[in-house]
Amino acid sequence: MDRTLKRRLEARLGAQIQGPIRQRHDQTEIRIQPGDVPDVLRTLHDSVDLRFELLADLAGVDTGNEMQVVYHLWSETSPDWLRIIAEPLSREDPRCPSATFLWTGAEWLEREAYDMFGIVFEGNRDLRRIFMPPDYTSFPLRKDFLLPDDAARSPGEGVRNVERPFAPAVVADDPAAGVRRAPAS
Amino acid sequence: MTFIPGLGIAKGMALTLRRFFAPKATIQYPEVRPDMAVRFRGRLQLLYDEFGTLKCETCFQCAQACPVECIDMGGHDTKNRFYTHWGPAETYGERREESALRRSGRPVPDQAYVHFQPIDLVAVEEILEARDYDPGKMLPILEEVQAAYGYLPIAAIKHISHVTGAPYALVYGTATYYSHLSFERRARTVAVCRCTSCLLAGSGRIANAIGEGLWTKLAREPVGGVALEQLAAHIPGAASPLVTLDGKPQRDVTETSAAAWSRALAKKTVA
Amino acid sequence: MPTRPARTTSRPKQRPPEQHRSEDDPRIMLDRAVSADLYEPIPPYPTRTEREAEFYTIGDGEMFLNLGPQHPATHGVLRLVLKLSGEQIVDVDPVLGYLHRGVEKICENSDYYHVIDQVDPLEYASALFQEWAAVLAFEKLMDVEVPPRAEYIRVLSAELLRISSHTLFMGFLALDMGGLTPILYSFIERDEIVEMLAALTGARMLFNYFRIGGVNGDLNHEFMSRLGDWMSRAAKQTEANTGLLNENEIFVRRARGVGVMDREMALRFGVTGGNLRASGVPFDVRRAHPYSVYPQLDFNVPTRLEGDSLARYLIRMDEVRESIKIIDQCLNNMPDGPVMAKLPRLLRPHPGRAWGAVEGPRGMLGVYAISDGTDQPFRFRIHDPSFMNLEVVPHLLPGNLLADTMAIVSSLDPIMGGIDK
Amino acid sequence: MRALPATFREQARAVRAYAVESRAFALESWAGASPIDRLALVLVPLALFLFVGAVVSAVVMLGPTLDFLGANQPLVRFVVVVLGILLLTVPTAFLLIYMELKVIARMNLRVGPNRVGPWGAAMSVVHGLKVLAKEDFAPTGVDVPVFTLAPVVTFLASVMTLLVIPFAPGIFGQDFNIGLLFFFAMGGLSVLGLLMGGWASFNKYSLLGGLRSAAQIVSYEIPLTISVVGVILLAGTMSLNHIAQAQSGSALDWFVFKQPLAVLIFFIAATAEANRTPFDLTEADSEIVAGFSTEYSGMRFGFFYFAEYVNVFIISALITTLFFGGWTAPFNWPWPYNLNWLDASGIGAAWIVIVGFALLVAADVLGLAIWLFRGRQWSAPSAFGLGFVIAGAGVTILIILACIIALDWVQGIFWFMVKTYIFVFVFVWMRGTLPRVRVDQLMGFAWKWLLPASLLNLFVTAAAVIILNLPSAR
Repeated sequence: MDRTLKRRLEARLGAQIQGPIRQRHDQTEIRIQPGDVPDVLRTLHDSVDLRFELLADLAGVDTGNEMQVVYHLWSETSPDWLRIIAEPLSREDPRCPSATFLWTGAEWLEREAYDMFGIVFEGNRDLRRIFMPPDYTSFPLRKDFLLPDDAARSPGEGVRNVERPFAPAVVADDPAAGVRRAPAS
Repeated sequence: MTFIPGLGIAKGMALTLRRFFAPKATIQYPEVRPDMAVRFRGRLQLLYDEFGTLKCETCFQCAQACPVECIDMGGHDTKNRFYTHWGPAETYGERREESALRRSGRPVPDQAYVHFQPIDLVAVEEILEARDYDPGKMLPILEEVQAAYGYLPIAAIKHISHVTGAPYALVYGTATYYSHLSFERRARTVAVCRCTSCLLAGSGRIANAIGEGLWTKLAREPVGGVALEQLAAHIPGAASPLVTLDGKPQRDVTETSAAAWSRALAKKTVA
Repeated sequence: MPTRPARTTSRPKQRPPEQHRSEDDPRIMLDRAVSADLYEPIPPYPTRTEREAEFYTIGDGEMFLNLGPQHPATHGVLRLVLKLSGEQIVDVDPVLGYLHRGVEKICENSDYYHVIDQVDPLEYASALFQEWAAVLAFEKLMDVEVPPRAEYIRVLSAELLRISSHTLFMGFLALDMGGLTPILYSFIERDEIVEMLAALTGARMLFNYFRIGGVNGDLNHEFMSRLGDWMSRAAKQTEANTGLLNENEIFVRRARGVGVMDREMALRFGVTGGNLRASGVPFDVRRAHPYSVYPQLDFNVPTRLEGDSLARYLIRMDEVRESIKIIDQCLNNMPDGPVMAKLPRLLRPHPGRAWGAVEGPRGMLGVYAISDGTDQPFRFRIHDPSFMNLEVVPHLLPGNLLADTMAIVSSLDPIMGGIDK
Repeated sequence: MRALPATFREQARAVRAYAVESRAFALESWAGASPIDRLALVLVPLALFLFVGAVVSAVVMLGPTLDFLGANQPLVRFVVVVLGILLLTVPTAFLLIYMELKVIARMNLRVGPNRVGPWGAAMSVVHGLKVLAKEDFAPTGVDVPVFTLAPVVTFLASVMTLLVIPFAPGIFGQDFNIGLLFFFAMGGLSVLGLLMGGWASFNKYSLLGGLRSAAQIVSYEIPLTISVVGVILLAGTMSLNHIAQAQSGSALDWFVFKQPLAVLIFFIAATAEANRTPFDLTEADSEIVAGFSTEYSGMRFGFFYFAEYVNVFIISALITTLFFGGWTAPFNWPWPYNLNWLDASGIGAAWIVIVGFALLVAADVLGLAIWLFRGRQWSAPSAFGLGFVIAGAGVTILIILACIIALDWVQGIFWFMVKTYIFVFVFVWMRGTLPRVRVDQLMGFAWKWLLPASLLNLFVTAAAVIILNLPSAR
């Protein structure tokens, strides 16, 4: 746990941090609004006393009620991993600014999050499916996408459900974002 | 470092030439078989005891621990009374037709599967609510469920396991341990009175004959859905020897007709 | 007598089907400007993004080449769509997903014990590290104290596996540059290590050995005797095997100055592991975020500045030496005691989040686990270093020759099992 | 009625016994005959007919035929030589393929093929059969005539170069006075086949492979040719036969000591010419799958494959001939020793009888010994068969030894093959060791290093020939 990191974070981005800064083991966690992502990441990357230069991970999360985008950053200046949770994103139309302006490598991570959760990263110029085939319509890691058979989660069933893909009713209106819509029927 | 062109190549060539004469690492597989690692866990096998019977107790712990759900069980359990299944029907050869029917949306006429069919779980939920979802109170929960349904539906057991967090093996183990808990509705009970007068009238021989017809003996586990029991007390006024079916005295069962009668009963019950 | 259809004396003359004479005929289309739509990897749908549209617009004198998914030199089932001008690469579009199994989803639907061997086949050349990342995250989630002996055994086995993985890397790099022999020396070396680990864990490749709170089994005699035997000649043997490449002019000339990635670029792409250290950033999770007993061990983090294929190769060979050092120390300092912490049979961590990262042979292997209080992780995110390393490929290849594709991709050492998850 | 046999094996034995018993009756009708019987029924009359026909025609036609052959000796020689060379290529390729499999395997610390035949020696034969049995397949979009012709062109180009190689004194296809030129001309043709195959395959990998091979071979032809000019200056001839003769004597007379730089250049350029590692860019499997032969299968692929290995043999043979004395012995060799008793005009015919008789006697003696000492394990026919094989092998070895001692062309072939296969081994060895160079490095090496070096070699040699007034300058 790095107490100084907490102080530095509060000093730099006090207004943008939602709620308390949580620290546990070697992780420091802050929560921000999705709209603040570019500002916050820029500050974290460029500030002399923070210098979070490496994007360790970018993950989408579906809590069942809302979506989150979770960033893990590394810096030489701190022994802690910094976790930034951008929330809330609506489940119907999850949108978040892209981090590619800072880390080009976030491009594929965002593609993956888009592929698995349908989170649209605005500003990513290559936001298409990365693992699933291009004509696939659902987002497998969402919580309403059930696995074929799961005896523990479907009591009394013992039956292999047919895969129930989630067909997004409205995903995006922006053709530039390049999201294919489900057919009208 | 002095750089001589071609020196690295020459060194590499020398190395390969040395290895040309070196002993070879190939294992001639079908002739020479490599030893399996002592901790090798890739092979599943059922162990037998010294009497040649399976050591498996159908406790489902292996099936529960299997991460890829490749372990599965089918057949009668150790007490020879219940056709056990765990996991999706599609994985069983003997249940292929059933799964095909289910996929096509038709009703499944498989009696063995009745235990697995979803039931109305409201009663179970109420019982669990009253017992505070406490896995420590498993026995009372199961008893009450049996009282509510008349037997223990597998769906209920799965539900209890899921909701209380107790492993399925634990719930199942509890349910199978106590003889008064049953997974199936006991449709028929043949009871033979063993009071002195009945015994004198030949009820012991009748019990033996009935047991032979039903493939069981007094106070043993039932086989074909018909249990053979000892009547607690002689029904006043009934003639000796007294045989009851589901509590109703059967007049026509005599020493000579008992075997045929019980066989007919067993056949009827199975059908 | 069975009736048979009357045999026609002359076979009916086979006419080509109608569409063969239409403009779909490939031989006709060859001559046309939009020529080989049929044969180009242009997606059969309107391009979806700006980048895709840019890539699939073909310039004058350029052509597409589908490298993979079935190609002798793409590690696993990677498909690279190359836009070539002659032999020179203009642009690259990697296509992933041929090995996608949805491991994250499976892990979210299996309990904490099962996750360990669900993640095994991801980094199949070094499965222990992926297990370790998952186990580390879970241990943080549950505040489990791991016995020191278990930690030492983890480090010992994992470093062995790192050596095996790096040795394999050497062989494949050479194979992709046309050398037939080093790969077999690599496999002999790797086989010794893998057999050794099989004696310890019971499996050669997908070990399923680490547990939450320890390891599955204590060190045994067979493992230790094999290890001792191997350690006595490990350093010499490794040097001998690298001798085929390290000084070879052809190899050095092909690897030097190819696929240069400088410090800023490497950081911008989130590249980790040997690839990042070859570009001059001394980022090693073992030192940057010490886990297990690494703080107590003495080893260097080799760094180079060139950032080319050769540097990436040499870094890994240096790491092999460091790993041998670490193994030696582990054997010296191995404490006594239990190898498993006392844990309940049913694991239900309190709701919370944890990020566990370990330094794998290819870089940082991370796991982000969210618990909702049930016996299954609510979210199980796997961060694979090969994924990030592969992402650089489209930016390293352009300008190089077709032959360099393999020299560069190989030197980044991707494992498709981890990339495609 | 027989009792029903219990096991399957017993059943099979019973069936076999029944078949043996009833064989005499089986031949009563065609339908009842076993396949072997049918074969015999067809072949025996046919063989009788052919034999009688051959005897009759020999009696009638022998005189005129001999007259005709005597009158057209060059034609006869050509036909015989071409047939011989065509027949030679297949076992040569088989041997080389097996050698490559085995040698590289040993260098890789493997065992290599060891299942088919003794020590896996029949491996390449089985490969050949497999290639023959495969479907002859032309994918959609290929230019079928060119696609079909390409392997033939490549194969023939390789085979034709064998024509001028002197294996031994008197053993060669043709002694052209422009032998070397013919060689390079034919060798250059092989690139045409590769280019055709690459172009016609309708595959980008093939195309790249074909173009690579064109660029590579065209570039390396130049240093290859120029490096040989020094040898031509020294020997004063372009006939390979005379070049080999010019190096006779001891190993010190070989051109390798007069032209060391040329040997190096020639070796490297020849490696590139034969598309061998480290210059095997045309079939770089990690880059362009299999290059020009990606789309080929079956015997078409087999032709490419054979041509590649025949090329290796030819290149090795040429290096041997040009720089390492060809068929000459490496030291002053006291033989051929004239063995009068082997002279065919003397008692040669008797020798054949003696050898044959000795063979029979030796076989009988050995067989008897084996039968007596091995007892029941060997039945009498097997024992005598084994005795015959051992005795035959011994006699063959003796005859070969006698030939080596007595006949200069056998010695020539012996030395030539020894030297050639040493170079073949070097090629294989290089393949087992070296990685592949890159295209631009390959071309740069040819134009920036090999070409100047070969020119330098040429100038120095020419100057030396003039200044030292060597015999060929006159």
